[in-house]
Amino acid sequence: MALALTGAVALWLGADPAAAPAPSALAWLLVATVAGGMATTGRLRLVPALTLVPLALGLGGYALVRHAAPPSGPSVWLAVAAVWLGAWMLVAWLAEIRPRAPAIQRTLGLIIPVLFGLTLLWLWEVVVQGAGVPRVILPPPSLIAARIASSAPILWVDFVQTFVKGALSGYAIGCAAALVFAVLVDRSDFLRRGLLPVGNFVAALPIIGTAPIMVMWFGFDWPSKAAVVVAMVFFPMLVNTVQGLASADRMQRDLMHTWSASYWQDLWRLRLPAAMPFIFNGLKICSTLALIGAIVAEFFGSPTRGMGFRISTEVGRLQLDMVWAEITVAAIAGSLFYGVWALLERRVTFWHPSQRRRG
Amino acid sequence: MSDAPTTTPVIEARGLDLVFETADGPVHALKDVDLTIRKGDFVSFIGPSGCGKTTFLRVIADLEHPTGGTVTVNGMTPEAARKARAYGYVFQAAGLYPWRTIGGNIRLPLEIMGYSRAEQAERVARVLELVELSGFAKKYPWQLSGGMQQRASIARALAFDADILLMDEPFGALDEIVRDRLNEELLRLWHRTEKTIGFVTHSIPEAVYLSTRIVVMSPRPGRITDVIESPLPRERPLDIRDTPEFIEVAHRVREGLREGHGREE
Amino acid sequence: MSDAPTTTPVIEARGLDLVFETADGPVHALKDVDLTIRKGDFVSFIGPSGCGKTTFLRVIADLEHPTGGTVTVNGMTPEAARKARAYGYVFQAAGLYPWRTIGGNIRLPLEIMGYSRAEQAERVARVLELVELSGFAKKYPWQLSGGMQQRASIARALAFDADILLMDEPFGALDEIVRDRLNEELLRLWHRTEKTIGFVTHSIPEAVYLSTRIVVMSPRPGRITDVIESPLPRERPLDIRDTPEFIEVAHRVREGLREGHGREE
Amino acid sequence: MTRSILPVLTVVTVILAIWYAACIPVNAQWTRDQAARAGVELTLRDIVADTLGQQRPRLPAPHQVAQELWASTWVEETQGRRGIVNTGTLSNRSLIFHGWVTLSATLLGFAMGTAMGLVLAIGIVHNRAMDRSVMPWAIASQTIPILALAPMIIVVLNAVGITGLIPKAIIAAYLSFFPVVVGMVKGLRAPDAMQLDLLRTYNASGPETLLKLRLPASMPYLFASLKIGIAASLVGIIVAELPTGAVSGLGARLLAGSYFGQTLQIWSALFAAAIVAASLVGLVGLVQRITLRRMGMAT
Amino acid sequence: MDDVTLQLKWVTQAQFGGYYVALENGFYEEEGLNVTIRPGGPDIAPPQVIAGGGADVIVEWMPAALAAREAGLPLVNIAQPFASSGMMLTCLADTGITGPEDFPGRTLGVWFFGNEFPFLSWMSTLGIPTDGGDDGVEVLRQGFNVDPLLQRQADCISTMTYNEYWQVIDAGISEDELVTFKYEDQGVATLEDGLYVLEDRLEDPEFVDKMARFVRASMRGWDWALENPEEAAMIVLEFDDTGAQTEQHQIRMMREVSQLTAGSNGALDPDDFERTVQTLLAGGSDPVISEHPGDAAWTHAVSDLALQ
Ligand SMILES: Nc1ncnc2c1ncn2[C@@H]1O[C@H](COP(=O)(O)OP(=O)(O)OP(=O)(O)O)[C@@H](O)[C@H]1O
Ligand SMILES: Nc1ncnc2c1ncn2[C@@H]1O[C@H](COP(=O)(O)OP(=O)(O)OP(=O)(O)O)[C@@H](O)[C@H]1O
Ligand SMILES: Cc1ncc(C[n+]2csc(CCO)c2C)c(N)n1
Ligand SMILES: [Mg+2]
Ligand SMILES: [Mg+2]
Repeated sequence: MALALTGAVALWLGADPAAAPAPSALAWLLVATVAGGMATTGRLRLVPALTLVPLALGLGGYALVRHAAPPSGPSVWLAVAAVWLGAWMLVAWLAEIRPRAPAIQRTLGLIIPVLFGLTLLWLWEVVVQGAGVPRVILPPPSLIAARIASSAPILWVDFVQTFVKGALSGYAIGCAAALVFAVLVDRSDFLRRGLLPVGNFVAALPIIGTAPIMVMWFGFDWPSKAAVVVAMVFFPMLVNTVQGLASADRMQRDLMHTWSASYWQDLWRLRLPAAMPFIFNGLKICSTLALIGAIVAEFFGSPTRGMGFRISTEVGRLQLDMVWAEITVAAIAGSLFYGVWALLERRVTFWHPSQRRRG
Repeated sequence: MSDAPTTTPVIEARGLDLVFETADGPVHALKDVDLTIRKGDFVSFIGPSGCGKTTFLRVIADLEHPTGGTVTVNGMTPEAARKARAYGYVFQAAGLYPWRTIGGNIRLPLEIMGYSRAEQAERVARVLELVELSGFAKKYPWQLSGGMQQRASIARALAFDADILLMDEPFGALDEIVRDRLNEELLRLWHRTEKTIGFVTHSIPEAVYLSTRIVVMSPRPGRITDVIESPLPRERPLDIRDTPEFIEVAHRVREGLREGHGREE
Repeated sequence: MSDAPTTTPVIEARGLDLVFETADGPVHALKDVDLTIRKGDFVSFIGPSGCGKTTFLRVIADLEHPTGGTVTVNGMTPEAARKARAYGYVFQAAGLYPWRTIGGNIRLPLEIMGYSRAEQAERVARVLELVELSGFAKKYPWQLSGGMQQRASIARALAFDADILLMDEPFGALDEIVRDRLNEELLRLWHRTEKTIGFVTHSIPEAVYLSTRIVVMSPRPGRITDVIESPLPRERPLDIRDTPEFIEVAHRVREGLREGHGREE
Repeated sequence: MTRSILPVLTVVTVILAIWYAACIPVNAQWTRDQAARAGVELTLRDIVADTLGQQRPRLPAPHQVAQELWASTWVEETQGRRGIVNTGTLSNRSLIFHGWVTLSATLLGFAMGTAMGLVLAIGIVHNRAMDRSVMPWAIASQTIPILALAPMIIVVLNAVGITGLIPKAIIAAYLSFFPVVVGMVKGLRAPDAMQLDLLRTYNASGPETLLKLRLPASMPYLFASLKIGIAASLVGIIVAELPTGAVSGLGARLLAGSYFGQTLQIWSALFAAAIVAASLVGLVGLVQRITLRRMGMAT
Repeated sequence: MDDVTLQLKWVTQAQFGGYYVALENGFYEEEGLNVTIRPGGPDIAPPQVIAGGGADVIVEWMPAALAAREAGLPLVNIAQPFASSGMMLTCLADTGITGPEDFPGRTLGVWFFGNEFPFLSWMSTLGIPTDGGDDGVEVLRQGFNVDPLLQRQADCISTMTYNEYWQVIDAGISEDELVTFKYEDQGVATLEDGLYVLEDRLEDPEFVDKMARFVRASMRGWDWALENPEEAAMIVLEFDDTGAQTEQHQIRMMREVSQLTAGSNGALDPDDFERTVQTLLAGGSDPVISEHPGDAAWTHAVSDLALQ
């Protein structure tokens, strides 16, 4: 299917008269298409994949350089498409390798997303340079990297202010509160019927509206940001936990019933463990929400440091490279934070089918 | 045993009725069930599938609420009895918690009932031994074969001291040898502890070999068609199964079963 | 049957080995298993729980990959055979999809294999009849008793025409009467269709009654200890179970089993 | 349903009581300052009365919010100069108008986000290459503060000629696709080994496995995700309504209130947004109940 | 009819009364222009909008426009309807602040997003560090309203003479309870609300002509607004889609804005430009712009044509 699709695209491009001046790129696109089709549709075809991947990559790159002189035109885009396809093939091929050694497995798990990301970055660089996008709209990655290197101390101060103080504390409080609230709600039918709709309602207050109020109540510094984060993570955590606490199956619950387990025993030994996959879902979703919340909250008033402060200030100053430098830091911090939870999840819910089959 | 009747009724059902409401009409799972189980009885339930054996056990265990009639357990309501932890229950499917090892699963009721650490360890080891799973305490349920899981769930119900034991086809997935061995073990346990046992099985020899009374049920609506008092002595070596009394009782049970099936068609 | 050997090997295992890696060390589930099953054979597997019966069936079905040795099914790899939809499989637990009615569960393989609407309906009705669940097509799995669920899962495997039938303790949760009836039905089906059947059971009489060959296995590591060719004729009325040949074979199987258990201790 | 009324009323009453009680100390500072400026002595009773009726309270009293909500919906539409009664179109001063603008964009964004989340989740579960490469970047994408990008996205889209609902909806989709991906990846992987093995024995194709096993088995996860997704979509829309020129929608209304320190306007817009969000979540819950009942999974 | 899109710096309010008046009264139409006015908001950077092709002409403050020029976006001032600055710092009198010498150790609210340049220049001319500390000021990134002052979270906040100052008054604080520092009075005023376009587009005479007509009509609008502040305010109100503005506030704002536009015929005064540049260059170690932008940053080509 992938083959047919890419083939059709290639044919369509070929039929386009604009593509005529770039026969070489078109040819390589076709090569890449065929190879890509083979790598993705068939079983693992080691030899063709191994030889064709670097071929497509190299020649696609060559075609690009040759046609780079007029910085746009269909040939460049064709070459870009070819390189993209080649890179994707490589990723697909790497993903099919299932080495037994866990160390190699782990490095592969790292290499693949990095490779994919590098391709994305490369595409970004080429598109921004090739299409002449103004720097004040979207700077190329190379400029952003330079800015990160030159502004490290500022980035660090902002990171501490926003992530460590604002996001982390709000995340901890919000998730803990949602957990407790979910358990409370689960505990009594009266509370469930009464609190859950009200809780849903209150928690559905959009963060954007709460931010100025939080600034009014908790001041300009990080506590108001933490409060916004609390409001932001509460609802996803609550929904997931409530769902999770109800997820134990009939027989599992009946068993506890026959032992006449007390409420707390039932909670600790059945409901919470059974809810763990859901709770981790919530924790993971909230880990990214917390960072967004802390950053956005700074748009509504802040001291003169923090990632949100810097982003909005530098947008106004048209220093987009600094904006993206902050975004990069945010993305890395957020991904690491998420990764920690994903790791913990694997430890805690090893028994869940979604974790088990990949062992 | 039957010639020295103990008089305390442990479980007493009177005119029990249970109707499940389903999307396409009501299902009469139990109809007008009367039964008295006395202390120390070993009662087997046998009958075609879907005749309400599981449902009856669940009613006794307070997992299902009858729509008519009454049940008492130890003179209390099933709920009170459950709260007093009057029984252990072995479900028809193993129902182990996937996040706990086999040892952890067996320890679970002990933790809940507040046994000491040392006692827990000691009991877990003992019942694992009993069901021949000694080496498997640290494995997770999904790493065990079907029969091993079932044995683990039996061990879990035996780990604590309940006066009443309700077992729903506990030996269904076991081979004859293990089954015989566990039958003997169960009889020994029953002797020693004077427990009252409710036991669902599909095996006629097993029912006859184990029970002081055999309750034959028939489906649609689920009801009791025969209650057979066993004339066998309390001491039962395995070869009692070749005696004429045994064969006679087995025959009666088979007839009862066949009748239940006959009516169905 | 055994006196008129068909020569096509349908399933052929040579030096099969399977080791599970678990957190606390490897488990040798199958060791050096050699077995040839010919077309039209009815082969029963019997052995203590945990001896690798399920694992062996799963290897044949391409659900588990051996760590050593080879298997062929219809002369192909298990994978190719699976892709050719060569077999129906009845799992040890019913494994019905909870969101589908009984009818819907049985229809599932038919949908996947592209049977027409009319054909689907016709087949579902027929197999439900066969397992005596005709009135239950619209019920959900959790509204059925354990035995009924198991029968539904048997019906599911019988609904489509596979040459090979792999059944893992299909009748474990059924009472003797239904079991006898289904045993007869299975034999009739086998006669009529010349299917090749691999059948795991814990009941010695059942194994002897049904099979042309009985494979006795023993655990830790799981291996074949005995393969018994049945001298019984292909036509088998129920009362064949009282003939001396039958009792003789049953005895041999029991001995084999006991040995397997003995070694364990 | 009816069984819920009493508990909800109780909880609401308690909250209202706490809220009223909180208004007094929170707003009292201002009352005292004002009195000091005017040089008058205040009794406790005056203070209480004043704190519950200020023009720009730090914390408005519940009845003030209710009045404002009423005034900016029913009263505005029926009696206002621009109301629907007088002009035949919704008044741009009424929360009904702004609520509708936000709601329609939210639904569009939610639909886009859910579709994208589903497609990604399916790709991740079925394709190892996607599992390995896309997931980390989907995560990273969520750590990008969208508010910083929103103006750029809108500027760029406007330049390409895409205006109206779609730019907002794209931002909403960006926020709402992630909960769907995370939940559905787990949900699609929830079927146990035996359920999967069964389909393997039938040699079911990928799409068949998806349709007949993975999707049905993932329903509980799907609905948890959808609830979060739709709430996130609303947040996304409100965020996006700031840089679209802040002309209409509850987000614009909130912000406008906030430029001018109109606490009451903020709170009423906030409540309107919460009402929209809660009803959307409630709607998903309703669909969930119906679906699960249809699937025989509700007891 | 020629299409023109104008991107405002802030939300619809009397600050931009002239443009709305010109639109409502058909002045643009009379010049053969089909004008679309896009309101701004807290996160809209007009230079970014114009760079992305979302507008033909923008309303921007000169410091921000010059900074954008340094960042690589060649903006050119084509007209300057605002002759003087409306920026000031408003402090509560009871904090004891009487002059700039009292600032050290205080908390001041400042608008960022490109609007912080005048403040930073002022502080560096005063020699006061802005990164906290005992001898410096603590700077808050002020939000959209005057709450920080009312809630006493800041000792002083940034206000515009025509807008936020009156919000403070409306909140119930009397004028004698406030101390104000106008940037004009402090000698650090910078030019506000000018009209800017991209440099390369001025090479096209047709575009210059279009802009000339635009500026002419806009100035007509401003003149009309000067004479009819109440009607002008009502026109602005009519264009406010959020329905958040009040009549009283807009009328008052129109009056205050008139004082700032008075004295401008639309053409940029080169002396004011020079003064603004010098103020910005004066910014100590971290000046807003690092070098003089030169006269390419403004042109009289358009306003001359408009004023013929
Ligand atoms: N996924 C697994 N991981 C680890 N060990 C396993 C796994 N599956 C099975 N085993 C082990 O392999 C051995 C054989 O298991 P198998 O399920 O084949 O037994 P069986 O003969 O079917 O037993 P039963 O009659 O109880 O079903 C057992 O010791 C079991 O613990
Ligand atoms: N939750 C339920 N909802 C609706 N019907 C039910 C439910 N549980 C059981 N039933 C019905 O009640 C009847 C009795 O079921 P029960 O499980 O007691 O049978 P059983 O005697 O244990 O059978 P088996 O030997 O097969 O386990 C069956 O017809 C079954 O379909
Ligand atoms: C976030 C943000 N804060 C302040 C301003 C400054 N500002 C420039 S024009 C104007 C209108 C005055 O009433 C104001 C307040 C801004 N642009 N963005
Ligand atoms: Mg049952
Ligand atoms: Mg097995």
